[in-house]
Amino acid sequence: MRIGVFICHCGSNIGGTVDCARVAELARAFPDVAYATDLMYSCAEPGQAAIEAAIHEHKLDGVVVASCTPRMHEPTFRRTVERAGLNRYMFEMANIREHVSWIGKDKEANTNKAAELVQIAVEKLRRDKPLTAKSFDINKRVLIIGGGVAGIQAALDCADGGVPVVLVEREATIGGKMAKLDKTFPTVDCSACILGPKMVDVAQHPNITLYAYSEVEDISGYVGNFTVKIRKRPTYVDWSKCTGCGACTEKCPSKKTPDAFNEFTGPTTAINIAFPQAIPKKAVINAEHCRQLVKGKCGVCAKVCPTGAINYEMQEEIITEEVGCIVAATGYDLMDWTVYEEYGGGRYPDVITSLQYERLLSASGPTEGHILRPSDGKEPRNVVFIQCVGSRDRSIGRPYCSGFCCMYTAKQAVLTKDHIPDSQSYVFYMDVRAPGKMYDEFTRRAIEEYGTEYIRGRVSKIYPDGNGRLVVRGVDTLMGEQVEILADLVVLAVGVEASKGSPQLAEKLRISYDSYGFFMESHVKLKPVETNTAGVFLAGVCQGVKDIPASVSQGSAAAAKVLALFARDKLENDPQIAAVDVKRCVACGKCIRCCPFGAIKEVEFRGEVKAQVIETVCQGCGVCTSTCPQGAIQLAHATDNQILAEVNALCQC
Amino acid sequence: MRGVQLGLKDQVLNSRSLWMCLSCSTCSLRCPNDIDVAAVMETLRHMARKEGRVTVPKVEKFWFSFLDTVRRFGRTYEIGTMALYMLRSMRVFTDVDLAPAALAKQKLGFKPHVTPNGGAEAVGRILKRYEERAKREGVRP
Amino acid sequence: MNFAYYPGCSAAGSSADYEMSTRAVCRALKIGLQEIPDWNCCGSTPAHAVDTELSAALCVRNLDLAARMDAATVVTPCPSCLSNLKHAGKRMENPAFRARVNELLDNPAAEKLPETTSVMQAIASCRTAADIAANVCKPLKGLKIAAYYGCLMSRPAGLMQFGDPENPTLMESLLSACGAEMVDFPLKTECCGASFGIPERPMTAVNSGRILEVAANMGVDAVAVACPLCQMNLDLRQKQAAKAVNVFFNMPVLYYTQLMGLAFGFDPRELGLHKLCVSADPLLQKLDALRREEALAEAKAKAAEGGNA
Amino acid sequence: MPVLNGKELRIVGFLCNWCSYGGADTAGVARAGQPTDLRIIRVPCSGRIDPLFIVKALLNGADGVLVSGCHPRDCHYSAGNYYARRRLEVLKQFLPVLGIDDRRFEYTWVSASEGQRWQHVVTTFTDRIHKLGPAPRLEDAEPLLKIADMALTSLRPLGTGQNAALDDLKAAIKAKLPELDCVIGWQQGYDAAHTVPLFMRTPEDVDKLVWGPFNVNNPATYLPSFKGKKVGVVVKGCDSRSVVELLQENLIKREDVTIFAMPCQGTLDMARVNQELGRYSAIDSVSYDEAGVTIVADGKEHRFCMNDYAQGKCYGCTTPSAVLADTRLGVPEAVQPGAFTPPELAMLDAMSLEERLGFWKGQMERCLRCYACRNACPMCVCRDYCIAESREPQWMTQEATAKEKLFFQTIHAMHLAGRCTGCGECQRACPVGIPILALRQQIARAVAQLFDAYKPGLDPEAVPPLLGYELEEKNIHEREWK
Repeated sequence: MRIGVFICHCGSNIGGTVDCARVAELARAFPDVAYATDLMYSCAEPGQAAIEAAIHEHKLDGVVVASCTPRMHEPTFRRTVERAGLNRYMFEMANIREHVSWIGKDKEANTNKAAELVQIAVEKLRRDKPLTAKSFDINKRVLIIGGGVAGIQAALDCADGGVPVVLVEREATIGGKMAKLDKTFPTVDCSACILGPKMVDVAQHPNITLYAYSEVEDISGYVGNFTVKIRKRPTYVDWSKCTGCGACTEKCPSKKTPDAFNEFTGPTTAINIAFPQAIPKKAVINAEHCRQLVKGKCGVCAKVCPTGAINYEMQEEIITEEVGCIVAATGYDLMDWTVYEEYGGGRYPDVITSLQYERLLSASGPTEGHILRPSDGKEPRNVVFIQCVGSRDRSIGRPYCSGFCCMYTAKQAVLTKDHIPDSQSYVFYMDVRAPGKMYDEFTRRAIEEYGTEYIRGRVSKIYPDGNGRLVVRGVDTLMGEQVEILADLVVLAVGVEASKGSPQLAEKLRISYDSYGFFMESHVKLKPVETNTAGVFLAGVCQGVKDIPASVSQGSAAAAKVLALFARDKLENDPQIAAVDVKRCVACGKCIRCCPFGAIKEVEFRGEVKAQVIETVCQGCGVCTSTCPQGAIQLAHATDNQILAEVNALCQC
Repeated sequence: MRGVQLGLKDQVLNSRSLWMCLSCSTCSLRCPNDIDVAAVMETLRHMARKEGRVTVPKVEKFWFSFLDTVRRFGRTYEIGTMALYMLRSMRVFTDVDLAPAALAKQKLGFKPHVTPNGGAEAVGRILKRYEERAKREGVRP
Repeated sequence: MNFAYYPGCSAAGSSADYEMSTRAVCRALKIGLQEIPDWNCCGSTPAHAVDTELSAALCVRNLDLAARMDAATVVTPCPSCLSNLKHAGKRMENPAFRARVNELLDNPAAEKLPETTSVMQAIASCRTAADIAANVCKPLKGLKIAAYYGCLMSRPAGLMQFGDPENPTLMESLLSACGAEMVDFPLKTECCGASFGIPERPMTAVNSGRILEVAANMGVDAVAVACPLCQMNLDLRQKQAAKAVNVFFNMPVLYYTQLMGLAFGFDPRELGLHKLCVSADPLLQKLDALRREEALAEAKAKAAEGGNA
Repeated sequence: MPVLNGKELRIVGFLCNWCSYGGADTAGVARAGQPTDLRIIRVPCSGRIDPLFIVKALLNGADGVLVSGCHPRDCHYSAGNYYARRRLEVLKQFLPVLGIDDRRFEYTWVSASEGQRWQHVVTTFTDRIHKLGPAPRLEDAEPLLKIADMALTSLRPLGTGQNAALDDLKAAIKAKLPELDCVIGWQQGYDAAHTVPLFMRTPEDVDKLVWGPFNVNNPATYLPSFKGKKVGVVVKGCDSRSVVELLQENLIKREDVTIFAMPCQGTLDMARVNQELGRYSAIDSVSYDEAGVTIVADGKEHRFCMNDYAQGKCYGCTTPSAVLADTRLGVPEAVQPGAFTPPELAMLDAMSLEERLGFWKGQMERCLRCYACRNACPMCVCRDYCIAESREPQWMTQEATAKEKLFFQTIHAMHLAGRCTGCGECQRACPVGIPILALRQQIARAVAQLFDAYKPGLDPEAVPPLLGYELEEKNIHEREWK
């Protein structure tokens, strides 16, 4: 075997604390190494050209590159090696940057460690075998989870690209949090006006199948061939017949149903349509509050409904869809701010969240756009906005900034002045974050034109003064004094966390998530919409806090990834999968029992029972290889011998 | 806190707010970065007192009056504390308006309560050792 | 069930009524209080303001005595003593600190110092609401009470373990077990101005004034307190507080143990009610009036029942 | 190239590619300084790490081994780390019996975003290994040959089982014989004090059947080779557990096997009996009584009381009568299970780590590498493809060093994790009498502690613990990195 070893300087990143020339020199002495040199930038154009030239010149049949993490450039170098005519799996990498040069300054120890890492890479390469990928056909359909603005954008782009879309939305209507907003910053144009048309496009697009009021139950399979079980929750209304006329909502006797869409700012009826521009504009019955379903006697809506769409015996259905890849766009929820006992812990009716205030501002909200105090229904005169409630607060485990609260608070302050000209708004802030286009100018307008008083300081306590108003005690750090404001209404800019149920969904998607429930992208800077699981993409706040423009662009980005994936007819599978050595297998069945993907089955082979790997299902985890007592099943590119070679190289004392 | 961050030692140790602090630790409870502000204030007070920089002397005088009665009787003797405080701070009229009501309700007993079987002396020794150690370490008690 | 009892200096002087009512309530609930014979002052704010080791030395002497009485827990009514004793106990776990403190003491402190807890927590720990209700013979039904804990009782949260530092509810549960109607008092943990009544009176007056003002606005009959210093600032200094926020108050400020004592049927004098500056007599008259009405209503109901039985 | 300058020790790391390797990258990107000792081997998943890799490293000069995978529930392959958690915890509890300090091996979970946590893990683990210093090598260990005599206290009175219903058994076998290819039992061997396996095909064979303390062989060992044929087997309590274990791993079919069970009162430890008999030309007579056996060899009388000369496993036996049987003879005698440490294991527990290393050095030097222990083991089904003698994969070399032989014993023990019923055949078959059962007993103890007192061979439906997992392990908790 003739192996080429290339030690990369990576400029000074490696060269700074590792003597690359020395490592190359030591490498020449390793068995089967025919050529060893060091390069300034092996991943750059000249570097790769040098490797290809060396392969031809020295007739190499295996390459080891010692540079950065294989997680970043292994694919790059595999293509280089392939261009030079070698099998792309006759290649190994030694990580001498993140694991060596960047974590210590002791040049002698680093050089010695780098040499050893190169040695174990060479030992593994000497036992590598060429592998060829097999191709399998893909199911060119995409599942999009979450019908918020990011999901809608991704769905429209994919559908326009000719890919059939399955859009699953947990609530009764798509639109997500944006549909609940009255106006959007920085242009203060009406949220429903800019979102409505897109929602209608989704409803009318031939390529999009919409499952509203449904959740993803289970996902199995792998990129190109996902099988998804969707649970359609019972709406008790036959949507094929319902025309959305709303007759039932007027007549429904159960008027006290908590209205989740309006963030519980007002009651609604048990059967209702979330808001006028809802898509699908169909009625849904809230099972816990419908007298017919709870006590078994009422049936008013069934009598009133012109098309007889009401069906109390409706059961939930499980629908199975076959898709090729998945986009998660599940958005966010406001964190539970009642942990702040000092702000009343939810006991004071006039202390509300920003989303609730949006519903009060919205013409389709419970108060038809009039700002009224939840306690006594009067118009407030002093409105106090408090920023960073549950953001940038380590003491309750929410150290991150939620990104868009400063902007929507400025907008809400402007709208408050519009709705109630003689009102006075105060904003308690720590630092105003207005990074986008026309963002900071917008906050300046809120202060200068609309007279909003921005007070830099945290609010220490809110308490009722006994006769209906709220005393907000804080500090003005710029003045260095305590501040007390008698407020009629307090709006909290509540921090953001991933929407409820995100961790469970992440486990179904087999992607990792952080401690706040946000999904983990493949690379925070370079691959924000991809995940470590092939075929699963992200869009919107489910990946991290961001405002509407960023969510929309991520929707399009995810759609671009989907279209790129489906550009090819066939997908190549990863050849690093397990294979059974028929003669060694005694059919004890241990591998079949422990394979997480059920990718091994029993077959008849010359009258004897043997195990066999289903190539398209095997993901290459290797659990079977470490379970089989007689080593009959070996994971390609990570066989027992290859790993043992590395262990022996390190531990031969 | 900003002063401490910037290391403005003199400005911090000479500030009045050190002595106006009620040490009720509401600040530590509400700090979003989990800083024990109350402990910082307490330490600053100790540093200021040990370097003799007491910007509001009457507060310290009250403390010493309180501790003197504890040293003498093992337990506080309210009348004694008030008397010593008035002597030290020359603010003879403090709470005089409350005296009649307090006496009528037997809130202020004339007889000091002495810790029995040698307790008072033990407390006295504690405070004496504290002062000796403070002098040994060249620090104002 | 009995505890080592640390009364605190004010027990003999300014908060004698707190002492009398605490003992009465514990007697009624059969909770044994074994007073530490030669307990000494915990040093309160002045000691720990002067030096933490001095404050710890004073407190550890008491804990050491309690340890010698092999008491598992020391109980004290006053939050200031409670806070100092707990801090001392916690800091003594650090060997370097223990050595410095032992230098000040006659003899080194015992290895295992007993735990400290407040009387209120002790009652709650060994008696259920049912036990308390069982002892009630004159329910406080009809009385609107605001529970005021003061700032030291529940802070720092980790050490004091007194439930939610912002919104403790222990006094509410005890007094509602006695029939009182407890108001959700927002300023229950605001500081009353503590010992600054003497050196810096305006500060205490403003703080206490604000607390009394909100309580008055909520139309409560009395404020229940658990700390001698808060009681003094709210009751003895009520006129000064009134002047500071220029609102007239006539708000009785009782210890929660006095209210429980009343519910258990003790004579007001036994509970030291006569020692209050703002007299509690209107409160007592309202209570008797309520009870009389109730008795009347019951009699009428029985009569009506008797009529058609 | 074992170039290790003086400052470093040999620390080998096995990191899962998706999470922990990414976590090490994140630490590198953040320039989080770490000691340089660790060499990282990348594996696709922590589930891919065979515990034997770790033993191979520790026996061949590694001073410390660190394994890291994805946090439970985060695994890219959804369940790889659950299997790893069970296997690595069993390994960690097993190492001390070999004389390897279990603090030299640690496994943990680090996600790709936890750069700081990885820096803390590496620094803490490297400090710990430096405090422990270089690992003692098996080669330079002082062989310790003195074997303390094993304390033998039995959970139940042992006897010779002479009043067992042997004739009824013979009648039952003869009744079933026509429909069976053969029935396996014991017959007298070359003299009255030894038995050999008996394969009964004709009624005359059945008459040769014997029952008593000399029935030491485990007839279940032969069942896999009878696959496809109808076969009967006479079982003692421990043999029946081997049969159940074979059923559990579908190495035999339940309908092919007919089980005859008799209550057993204990079997003799033939190694110690022969040692006692010493050199003799012929056995004159063997007489049984309630408490033991009296053997007259060359005129010299030797008394073997069961309570002193039984096999180690019999003292702790809690299943004297078969766990599973078709025809059951005699009255099964109940045994109340008490806390019991098998004598071989108790002997090793009493030793310090250095003594154990020396002990195994001494024992392994006596090992002939004849593999009798493997061939006697009913659970060893790999037969010709055992990885001890293969080049694909090549776990061991054919050198006759103590290290390689001890490594084979670890392979056998780890392969038996959660499967070994403690029948003791491996130790009985060992020609030089090495107490290798202790290694299997240590694994069985660890499995029992970790998986709700799981004992192999009691329930054919049970899932062997190392082939399953729980999302939340009751007895395996993540160790804090202080």
